[in-house]
Amino acid sequence: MTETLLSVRDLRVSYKVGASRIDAVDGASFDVPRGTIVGLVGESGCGKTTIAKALTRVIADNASITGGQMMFEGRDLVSLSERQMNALRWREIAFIPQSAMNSLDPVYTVESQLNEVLRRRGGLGRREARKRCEELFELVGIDKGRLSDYPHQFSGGMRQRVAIALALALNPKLVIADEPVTALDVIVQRQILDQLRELQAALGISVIIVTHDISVVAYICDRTVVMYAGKVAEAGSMQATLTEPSHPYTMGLRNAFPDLQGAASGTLTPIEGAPPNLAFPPPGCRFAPRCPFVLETCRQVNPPLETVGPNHVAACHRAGEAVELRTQAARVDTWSGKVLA
Amino acid sequence: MIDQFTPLIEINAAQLHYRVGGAMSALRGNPPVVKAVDGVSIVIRRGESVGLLGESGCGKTSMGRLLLKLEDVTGGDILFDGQSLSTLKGADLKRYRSRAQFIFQNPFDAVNPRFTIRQTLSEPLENAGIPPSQRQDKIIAALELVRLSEPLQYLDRYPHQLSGGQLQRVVMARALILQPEFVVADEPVSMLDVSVRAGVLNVFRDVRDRLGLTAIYISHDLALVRYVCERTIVMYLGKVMEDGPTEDIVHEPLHPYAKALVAAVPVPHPDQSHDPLPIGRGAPDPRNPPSGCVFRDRCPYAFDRCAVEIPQLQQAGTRKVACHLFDEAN
Amino acid sequence: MPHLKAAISRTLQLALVLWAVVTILFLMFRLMPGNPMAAYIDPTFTLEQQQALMAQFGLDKPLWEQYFIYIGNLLQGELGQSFRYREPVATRIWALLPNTLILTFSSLILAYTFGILAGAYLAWKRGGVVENAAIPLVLTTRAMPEFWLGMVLLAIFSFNLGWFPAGGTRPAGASYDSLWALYTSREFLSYLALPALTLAIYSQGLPLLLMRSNMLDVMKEDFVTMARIKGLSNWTVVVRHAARNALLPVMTSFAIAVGYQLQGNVVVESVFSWPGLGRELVNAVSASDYPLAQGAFLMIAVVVILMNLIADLLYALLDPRISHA
Amino acid sequence: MLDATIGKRPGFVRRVFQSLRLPLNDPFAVFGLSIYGLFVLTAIFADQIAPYDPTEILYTPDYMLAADLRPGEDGHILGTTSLGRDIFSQIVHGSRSALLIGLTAAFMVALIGSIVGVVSGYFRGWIDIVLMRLADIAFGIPFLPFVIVLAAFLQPSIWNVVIAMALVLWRDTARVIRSQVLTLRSRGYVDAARVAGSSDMKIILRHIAPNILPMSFLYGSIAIGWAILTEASISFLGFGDPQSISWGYMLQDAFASQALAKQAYYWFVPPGVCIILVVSAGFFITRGYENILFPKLGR
Repeated sequence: MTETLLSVRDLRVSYKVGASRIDAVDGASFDVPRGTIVGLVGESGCGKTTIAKALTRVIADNASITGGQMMFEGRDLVSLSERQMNALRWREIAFIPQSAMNSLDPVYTVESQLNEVLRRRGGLGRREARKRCEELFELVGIDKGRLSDYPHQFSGGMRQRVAIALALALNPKLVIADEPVTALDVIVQRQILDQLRELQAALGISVIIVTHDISVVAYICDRTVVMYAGKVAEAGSMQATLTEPSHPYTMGLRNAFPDLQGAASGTLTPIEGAPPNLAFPPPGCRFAPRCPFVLETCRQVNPPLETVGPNHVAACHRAGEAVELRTQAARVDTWSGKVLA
Repeated sequence: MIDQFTPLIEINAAQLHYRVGGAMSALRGNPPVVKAVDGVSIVIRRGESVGLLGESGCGKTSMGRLLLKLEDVTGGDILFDGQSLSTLKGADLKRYRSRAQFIFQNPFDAVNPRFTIRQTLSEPLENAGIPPSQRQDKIIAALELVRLSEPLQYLDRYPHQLSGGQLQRVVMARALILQPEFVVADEPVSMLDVSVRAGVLNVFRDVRDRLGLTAIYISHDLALVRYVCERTIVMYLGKVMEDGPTEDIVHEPLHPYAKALVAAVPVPHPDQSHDPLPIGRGAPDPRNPPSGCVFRDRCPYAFDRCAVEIPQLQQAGTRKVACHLFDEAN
Repeated sequence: MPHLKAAISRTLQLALVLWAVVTILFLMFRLMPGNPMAAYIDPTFTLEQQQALMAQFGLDKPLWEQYFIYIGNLLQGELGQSFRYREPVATRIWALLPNTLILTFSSLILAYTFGILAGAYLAWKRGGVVENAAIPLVLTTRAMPEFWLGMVLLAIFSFNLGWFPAGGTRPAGASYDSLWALYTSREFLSYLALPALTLAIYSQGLPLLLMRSNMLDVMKEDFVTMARIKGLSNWTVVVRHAARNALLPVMTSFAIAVGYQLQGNVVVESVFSWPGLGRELVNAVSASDYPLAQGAFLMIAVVVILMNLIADLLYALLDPRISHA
Repeated sequence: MLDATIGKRPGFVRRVFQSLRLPLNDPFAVFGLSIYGLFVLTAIFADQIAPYDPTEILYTPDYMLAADLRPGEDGHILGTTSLGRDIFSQIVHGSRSALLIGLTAAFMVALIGSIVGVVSGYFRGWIDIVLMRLADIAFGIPFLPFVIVLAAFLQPSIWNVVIAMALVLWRDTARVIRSQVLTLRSRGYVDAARVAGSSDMKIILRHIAPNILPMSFLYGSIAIGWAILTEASISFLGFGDPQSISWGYMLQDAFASQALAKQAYYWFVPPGVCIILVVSAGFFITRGYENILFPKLGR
């Protein structure tokens, strides 16, 4: 039942900045099972968006995939020729961008942009394409009379629906959504997430949602991949990672969010410090400088991803003590700057 | 001492209407107008913390700019300590500038990138006539207030050498350096990374309590507002929809819009309701708001009266609500 | 129809500008040193002619009254009498305008066709050797005095190689039934070639640089990245998306360029003895033929302002963000 | 003062220089700046460099008019004109009027344009409307015809070009600077300065001007080119200053003296090349600036 659609192993993506090389993604591994929504969560600069782009192999001019595999239905996307990769783009892997405003061409109508994909990439005839356009608009709940409108004539939420329609046009197996609701107001945000979930379940596709917001993950995802400074810190089912986190970073993130359902008088706890500069990453665990549970080995040896539960992995030397650390992490003074032994 | 219950700020039917389009469109008559703030009345007591909550385009940021006299009202009036802001000039304006301060949304935009932290923090001191010899001490004190450890090391750095969290603390230090009575914070953590947000919020809360500040916290996020404010004002398309104690609004919102807003707030828990929101699809269009109640086109409870009559803010229990559903109650 | 309103308001604005320019012109010619009547009356005119003109332009009246008479005359297309040609200025100018326009448009169409293609190509192949050589070259052509370029081309292709005639629009003594017959004759092309080429070489830099930098900007836009993620062909990405968007401002710059070119024509027409408005202006000023100079100046200004308006309207028309607001 | 801190403050000149942000790492810009340097030196030391008075009518050793000599003949590096004047000396002296016109016109254009742009963009409202309508009018005036008409009414002088540029060409600079100021004005730190109690004047001097200065300089260097080209055109058309030797005057002289038919390339090519060098130097510097000011345009 949990057949794997995509399996990323030791993925490494590097940017050339001046003379130096920055590994924005430094050996990331995770799986996307068929028919699930996977949340790729982390702060800015953790490499989550780079992974999303790398999966389409359309990356910045100064970036390159320098290692690892991306096994998609038995094919390694890293080693496919550009021609083979292009054949696969959008037909099997589609993309929903953060800002639909900037990602729709302003000078063409929405229908013309849907048509472009349907006819040039899907091989549909004029009449079939028209029918499919109407179908897609119905699917995402926009009046088909608006097909002939230009992108700027839609509101932010509507544009995001157009972007979803566009992504679903060729019935892809995997849809990558890069911060799909970040630019939207809470109400529209919720409506778009509902729609995504509904369509995903109805069509049985897999979705990767890239986000900085744990709430989005909690609302919609089946699985979570937590990233920190170019590496996967923890990955597992959404339930497990959020209720029983095994990496101190995940534990810290949970404390840092205000919670409308929680008690009123709670105090939020920040994680002191800032993520490391990836041009000069610390030698051991990348979270070590901010971790309240740091050990001497943490500063020297990079912890590998290890199984901590069913389908649940974490990259922490003290993952075995997770139960104890979780209780400590819930206390405010644990994080108050003084790093404990 | 000062009576804690005297209002510090009285906003009386404040309006901020923008003309869109060039000067020529004004000559043609009936120019298109955006009502960023449209008849807002709020009274804020000394020492109160008020959250201005709403989606983009609801007028919350414009409200903040009016309060800081970065814009002038196009109608109505705002009184600060009994004095009208629109007629403030010269020395009075200067005094006001040291009493009311602003914390900006994007710290990287709020400081001049060519200025060192010292230069940035000196500017308000200079304008207040603090002699150069006393400035460094005040700067250090302000930086300590916002809990930047070892403040000396930051003085001669440039903004790009600081992280977002550190810079936002500098922005807060600048706002606090003249010991104001009143602070408006416009989404001060929305540009920051999740792991450092809590730190900035905590500093804000602590400093406010310690200095006894009157504070307005502008945000689209009810969870954040709840963390810092005891009172919340929900705005929609330039108008106040609901105004009352934050906990009451969180637990039992009255206005249909507030209901939808509360239901939509994301929570970081696996177990949560996935019920559809009690609101229609679509988005507010500030240029073409509906007649009557501006929310009626998305409101599931709208009835005939909503289209013809603009609902006025009226008392409903602990709160004030602008909705015809509560008309009978009075 | 909000854009119709905007178009009307812009038209009114520019009508106001035209009025201001007309007023400036009036003041310049009336307040110049010397006899204020010299603007309209040549001492060699017969006494009757002089009196007729005095009456027509109200030259014996106070300045403000003269101003209204002047505006009234303008509105009727009355520009006065040329000293040299002894014929109405308007007639003379209408006769010269086609020559100037055909030179301007032929050179600009040449320049824009080349500039747009070359600019798009340079943006596509950015960072290469071609670009490093081409950009300084293009900047150099922008730095050339147009008339000097014309001189060099004349010296080489006309005086040395003898491929093209040295000036004018037609062989000596040749006559044509109509302007149309002239413009479609083969000889005309050989007369047009050098001046048009001169102006085209100078003008191609603007569309080229504009197209290139717009393309480079657009190529960084999200929708271009998205087009790649969609697996569209490179050609589709570059032409259908990048070039189409980059072209917008270049097209509107064409109208502005017509206005600029008209000013540049003043010198180039002189080098090639091209009987156009610019050369006429120079000759009129040299010969103190003030009515003619005034008329030629006004005509050029009208075209410049008209082209500014067309540029604005074109932009609104071509950009769906404005036309479908 | 511009600087908020006491203690170590760099000299005013140095600070202005720094805020110009000269593009010294762009090879084109450095090339442009060196041409400017060479050009200025030539203008200053013209009397020392030029072997003859540029207006002196020269004679060969056998007392013949030294007319139409080819380059190298009788020691004339670039030959002589039909009137027997030394072309090289004219080229050298031509740099003087070019420098004079270029710098003064550029200064006027940059100054007027910047002030109008800053005032218009910062204060907005009716003053903005008035100034921008004035700019519209300036855009409606055909520049070169305007200079010609002006030159016809005023005494022939090289200042006509400067006056005309000051009257008309500020428009481009003003518009660009205005839109730049509008952007700057919406930056948070300008609001922050207002909230901190800074006066408009202080905000303009401290927060706006340093960001505008490179832009003014950029438009100034474009204006240098425009001024030299305009002066050349005007002189070529015969409306120039007959007293001063300029490159445009030389070209007119050559054109009127049948230099084209005589195939005297040594006569009319060098002045053109000089103009191109100086004007393109401005463009190259501009390009270097654009990479600094608008990094998005970069390759």
